[in-house]
Amino acid sequence: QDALTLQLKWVTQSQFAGYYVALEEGFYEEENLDVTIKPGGPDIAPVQVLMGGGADVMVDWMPSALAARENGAPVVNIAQPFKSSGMMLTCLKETGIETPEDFPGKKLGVWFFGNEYPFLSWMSQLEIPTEGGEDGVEVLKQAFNVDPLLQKQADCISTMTYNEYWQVLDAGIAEEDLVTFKYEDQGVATLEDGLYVLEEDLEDPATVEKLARFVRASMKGWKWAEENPDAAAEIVLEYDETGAQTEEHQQWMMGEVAKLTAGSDGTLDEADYQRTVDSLMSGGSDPVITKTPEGAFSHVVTDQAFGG
Amino acid sequence: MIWVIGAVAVWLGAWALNVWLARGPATRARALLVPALFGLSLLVLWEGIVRGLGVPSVILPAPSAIFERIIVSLPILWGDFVQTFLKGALSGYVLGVAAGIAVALIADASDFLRRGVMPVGNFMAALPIIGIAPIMVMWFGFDWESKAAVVVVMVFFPILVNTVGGLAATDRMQRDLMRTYAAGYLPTLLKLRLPAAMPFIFNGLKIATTLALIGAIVAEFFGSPVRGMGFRISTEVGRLALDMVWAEIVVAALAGSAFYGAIALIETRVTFWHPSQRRG
Amino acid sequence: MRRSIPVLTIVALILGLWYLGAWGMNRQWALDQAARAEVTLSEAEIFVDTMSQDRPKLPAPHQVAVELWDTVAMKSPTSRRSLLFHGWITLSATLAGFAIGAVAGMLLAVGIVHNRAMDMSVMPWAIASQTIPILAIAPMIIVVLNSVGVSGLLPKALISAYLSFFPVVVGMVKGLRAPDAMQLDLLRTYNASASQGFWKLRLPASLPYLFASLKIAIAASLVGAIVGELPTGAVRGLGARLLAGSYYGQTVQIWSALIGAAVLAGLMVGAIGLMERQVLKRMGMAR
Amino acid sequence: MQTPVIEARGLDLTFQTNDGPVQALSNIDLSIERGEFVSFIGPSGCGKTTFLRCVAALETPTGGSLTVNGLSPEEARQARSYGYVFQAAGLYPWRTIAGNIRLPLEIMGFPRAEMAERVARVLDLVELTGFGQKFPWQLSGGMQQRASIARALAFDADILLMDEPFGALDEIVRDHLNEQLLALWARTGKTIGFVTHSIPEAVYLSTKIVVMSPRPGRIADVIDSPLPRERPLDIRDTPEFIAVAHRVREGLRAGLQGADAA
Amino acid sequence: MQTPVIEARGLDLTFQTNDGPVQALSNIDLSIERGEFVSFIGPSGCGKTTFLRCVAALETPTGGSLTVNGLSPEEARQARSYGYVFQAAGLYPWRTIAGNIRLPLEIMGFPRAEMAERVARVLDLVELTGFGQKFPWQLSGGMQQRASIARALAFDADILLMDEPFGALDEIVRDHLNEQLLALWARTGKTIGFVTHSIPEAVYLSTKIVVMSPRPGRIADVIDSPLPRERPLDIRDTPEFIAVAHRVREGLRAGLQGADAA
Ligand SMILES: Nc1ncnc2c1ncn2[C@@H]1O[C@H](COP(=O)(O)OP(=O)(O)OP(=O)(O)O)[C@@H](O)[C@H]1O
Ligand SMILES: Nc1ncnc2c1ncn2[C@@H]1O[C@H](COP(=O)(O)OP(=O)(O)OP(=O)(O)O)[C@@H](O)[C@H]1O
Ligand SMILES: Cc1ncc(C[n+]2csc(CCO)c2C)c(N)n1
Ligand SMILES: [Mg+2]
Ligand SMILES: [Mg+2]
Repeated sequence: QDALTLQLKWVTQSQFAGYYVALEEGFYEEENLDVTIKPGGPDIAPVQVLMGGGADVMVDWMPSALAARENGAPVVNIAQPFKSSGMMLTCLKETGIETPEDFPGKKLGVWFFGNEYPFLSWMSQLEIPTEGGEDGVEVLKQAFNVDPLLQKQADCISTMTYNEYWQVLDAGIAEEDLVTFKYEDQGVATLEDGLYVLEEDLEDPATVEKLARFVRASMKGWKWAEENPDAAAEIVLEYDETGAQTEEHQQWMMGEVAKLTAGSDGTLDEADYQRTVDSLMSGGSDPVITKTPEGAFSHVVTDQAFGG
Repeated sequence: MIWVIGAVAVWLGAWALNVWLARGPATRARALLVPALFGLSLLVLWEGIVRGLGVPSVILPAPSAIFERIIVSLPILWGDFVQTFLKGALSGYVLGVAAGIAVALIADASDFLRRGVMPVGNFMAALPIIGIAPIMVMWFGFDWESKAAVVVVMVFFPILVNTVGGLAATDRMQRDLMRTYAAGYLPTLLKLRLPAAMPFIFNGLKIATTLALIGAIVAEFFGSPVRGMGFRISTEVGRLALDMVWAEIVVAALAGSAFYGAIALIETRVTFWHPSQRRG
Repeated sequence: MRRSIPVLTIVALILGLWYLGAWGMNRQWALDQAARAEVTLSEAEIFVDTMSQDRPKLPAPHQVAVELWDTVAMKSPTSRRSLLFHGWITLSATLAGFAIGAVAGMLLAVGIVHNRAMDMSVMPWAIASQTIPILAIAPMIIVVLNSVGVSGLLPKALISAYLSFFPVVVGMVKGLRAPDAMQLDLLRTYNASASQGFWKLRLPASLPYLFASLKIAIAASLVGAIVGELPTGAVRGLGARLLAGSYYGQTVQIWSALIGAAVLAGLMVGAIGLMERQVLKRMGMAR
Repeated sequence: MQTPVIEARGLDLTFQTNDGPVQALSNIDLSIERGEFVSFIGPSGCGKTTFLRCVAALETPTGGSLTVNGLSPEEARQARSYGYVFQAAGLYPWRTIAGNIRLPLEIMGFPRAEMAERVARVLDLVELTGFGQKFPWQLSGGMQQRASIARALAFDADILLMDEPFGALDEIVRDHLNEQLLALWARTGKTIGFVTHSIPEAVYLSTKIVVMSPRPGRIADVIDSPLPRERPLDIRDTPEFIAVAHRVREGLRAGLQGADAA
Repeated sequence: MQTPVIEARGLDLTFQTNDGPVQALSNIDLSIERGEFVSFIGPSGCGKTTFLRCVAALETPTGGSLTVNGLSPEEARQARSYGYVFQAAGLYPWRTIAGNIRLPLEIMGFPRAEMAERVARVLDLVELTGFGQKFPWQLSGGMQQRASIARALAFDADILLMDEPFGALDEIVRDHLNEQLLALWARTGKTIGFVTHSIPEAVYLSTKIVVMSPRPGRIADVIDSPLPRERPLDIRDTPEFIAVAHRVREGLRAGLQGADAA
């Protein structure tokens, strides 16, 4: 069996159900792979782990992967299980926000650690300064949870459709009391969870072949998860070593995640890629990336995997 | 490889020079030169290893790259320093030290309170910063006040333990003397026990300086405005701008060392009589 | 029994303040929710609500107690939902780290006291090392250690050692320098070697300082182990519990992990205190 | 008749140590009247210090009764009736010599100007003028001992308890301080308890000499001095003086033999 | 002629203190031959301790020359030539009395059995048998001082330096220890430097008496004793003894007046 380590972007949860399903249901084994899944967390930069040799493949969002590439980390997208973006900005209705024009003067919670790029490029497209002031927004570095909204420390916070949004609802705030702005709807969506490897790995045909088997098994896992969301959530729960996740939440999350993976067979859609790059480069005075990326994705793995 | 060998050679040479320098008379210049030399040789070693082994900059940037980053980012670094050190760490330090000494005095005043407070104080010791930081952010908001609150909790225990230990560090005759004067609690405290406790208290104060800084920085990982050393560090790690991360670390190390040095200087003034200060 | 009365009194006092705090801090949420539901609550209803919210700003003590009971007593200690399981993971890293840190700290202190070159060059850097925010570089340390094949307990223990060695160095240096001039002169007249001076004078004289430092160090070591758990994937241990609680706004879970950590620290600090009393008693220094 | 200043009846004190109890005082009966100068003399370890400490309420007797000015020692301590000179100097290292002498004055709330005046006076008394600004470790052993005497003299306690105050001093300074102490005593009418190992010193200074014997500490002899209160230094050559000294020496011998026999 | 064991030529020592320099020793010239018993006597603060410390290489002279056994004091220290009894007992509080006495033996690597034997012997010598297992603070002041003497005697150094070892002891123990010390000296031929404030003690013990005068510490007189080496206690009543004692007293007086005049 070939050993392979996958570094996740975040903790064990249904966001990564496909991989856990593939592991649990033996899809990796069928491809003669011995896969280790390393959960991530708020302090783990998957790119660093990849560069340090701690993993072979990572799950990352494209904006941070492209920024890392510009910073000298030669990471390449080899597959894109997530077709659409689940990111949104959630506001309390009582703050009076109805459209993005209402943002100036408000406090917005944003995730940093490489996840701020979609927000920054959205704001620069809206031409709203993020340094505070009269017609700017005050940005808060939001930690892990939705407390700032519940405690009214922020007017809006970043949420994922499949995770934090559920937490807001679960806390007892009704959907009618909220206003949400999906990045997809605002036309600023960027590609989320994709699979990345180091450029040099693609030069070795044996490695490419191994990766192809991995992507094939992973996508099989994803499709299985889409079809059996409750069972997939159970599997995820089993792999959660913290013992802190709840069944209810994971099942809900699986349902939402399935909406995002739907429509992807794992192959990166170049149009989506282009849209992401354009969005990131259009950042006015302070774009996220300054040069058009070269060789930031490759189809060799998916081509081999799906016989393209 | 040549880089690595060269760097190791430079480092060993500097160490030998230091050994020689330290044998000479203890002048102020030497006291500054020796650590500087040691540090410089460490930097050379670092640069050599990074270059020699081709360590990618997203893992560990070279000192030269960090230095460049510091030069071009001075205004940002200064703003972060004000936010984290001056506002968060210092105010928390002052409050935490005051609280630690106050509780130590309370615990000391009666046996009943000491037995009750000390175990509770021991509890406080281990409230891990990762646990309290999110709570403090929830209670005191995103700005520096929540960082100061974290710092208060962090410095409290070292001060408490050392003050309580120090207040007990008088010898029998010294205490008996006070008893023959029928000195009340307060005079005994002010004229005997606090002075005798000073070497211990300064121990705590010194340990607390570095804790305060770490506390203020790490607390920013759990929610902050978009400035501050901790904010910058966590954000730039995510962006893989490791040179900026290290630039902030350099600022933190400089500020922390200066802070520690200032406390140590006050210590030599206050506890000049202690044997550890009397002999060089 | 007589000894526990003061502790119980103080604990009762704290619990009282805690309930008061829970009532004060959770009020706003109760009122907000009522306003959203367009009902008005009596003070009594508000009070009941503040004591039983799902995501309180400050959970009431009994909520934490129930959670502790559920996760400590009601789960098998090998279950991942048992706090004992996570506590044990953290404890083992803490003890390993404390052992490394304390030994390293003592060795460094000995070097600093006996070697002027070490004193002058290492001490300032030992101080500087502590101003590096460990949480920031912990992931890098873990990544680097992982890439050279070190994983499991050791990386966490190293981070915890990094935090715990410093208090030991500071306290021990002070203690090793505490003997007064006459005590040192006596040894000079015997032409005692440096090592004899260490074992027979400096070490015994330093013990009161050392023990004060060890108490701080073991607490720091626990914090270090918990910090170290985050970048190792935060899958097990009290740190992972804390973080998981944070992700999902489970304040009750955070607080029970916090209490768990505090109890652990209290026990360890208490154990060192016990050792201190034994040692000082045998040395005729206990009062 | 006035009540005794210090009155001990059947006083006992046993220390508990790691290898068994040590009886330091056994069945001590003693009355000291106001204005007396009482010397305690006896072999090393016989309990002189322990008795003084009991009087000053620094040690709690395990048996018998002890009153000071009709009060318990503890109450007398609270009333600041004692000046105590310890067997070792025990100066606070963080205070200068003047600062150490000022310590009891500060605690008892003397006015600032008077403090300075008193410090200067007692420094002069013990011949340490000019050393006020030095720290204890910069003084010789005898100078430290003198500083601690000055500290006890700085405030005017009714009862002075002095534990071998002149042990570390040379004959000349010692003669000088003996004279000074006698003058002070005559002038102020203080009651003084004084531990010494010097038989001539005990005879020269005291109105009453308590000879103690060791293991366990007992009183071997109490000698009321027949010497006049007015005592020039050369009184030490008179036959009365020599007779008293002889009796003290005999008492010490007898005490020792008794202990050995026991 | 053999070379002197201790030879000082024009020795000077000035301490730098927070309020100016203090000259502790000034122009000291002194030779001490092997096997001599030299007493130092002089008023408190005249530099006796300081001189002894210079000999033991605990203080570095600021001028003049000093040799010990023809070596520098530092070299002699490294050869473990000294036993030193400090003015204060200076026992380590964490060691029992026996443990304190064992300390130099441990450091010098004596075999275990011999250690126990030596400890028992010197404890007996200073009459502390039975107190070996006590901690220092459980002993009286005089007993602590005796323990520190025992500690210095436990190993056989060529040169014994004793700084007021008997200051805190009563006459009887003192007489006993004086005799013991003389016997030890006669038996071993050690060279002994001995600081005391007692003129009779100095005369009784010494072959040479150094009288010092204060501020700055100078030698006022050096008296070679005409007394025989064999000295029963009652030698103290002979006219020779009284004559020497008289000369010492005169030397002390003269030194003090000289200092006052200066
Ligand atoms: N470490 C020091 N720093 C400054 N001055 C000192 C120090 N040690 C001693 N002196 C001064 O040196 C002088 C001589 O001191 P020394 O201890 O030698 O006197 P001594 O003859 O032993 O007196 P005593 O009989 O009282 O012990 C004194 O004036 C003292 O104040
Ligand atoms: N704290 C203590 N614990 C135990 N034993 C003690 C303590 N203090 C004194 N002793 C013992 O009590 C006895 C009397 O001691 P004390 O100090 O009163 O003697 P002293 O007459 O003052 O002797 P010296 O003239 O040597 O000072 C001694 O045997 C001593 O060992
Ligand atoms: C400190 C912090 N940084 C980034 C994210 C964003 N993030 C990374 S993966 C993921 C999906 C999980 O819900 C999200 C939201 C966060 N939540 N907290
Ligand atoms: Mg005594
Ligand atoms: Mg002296």
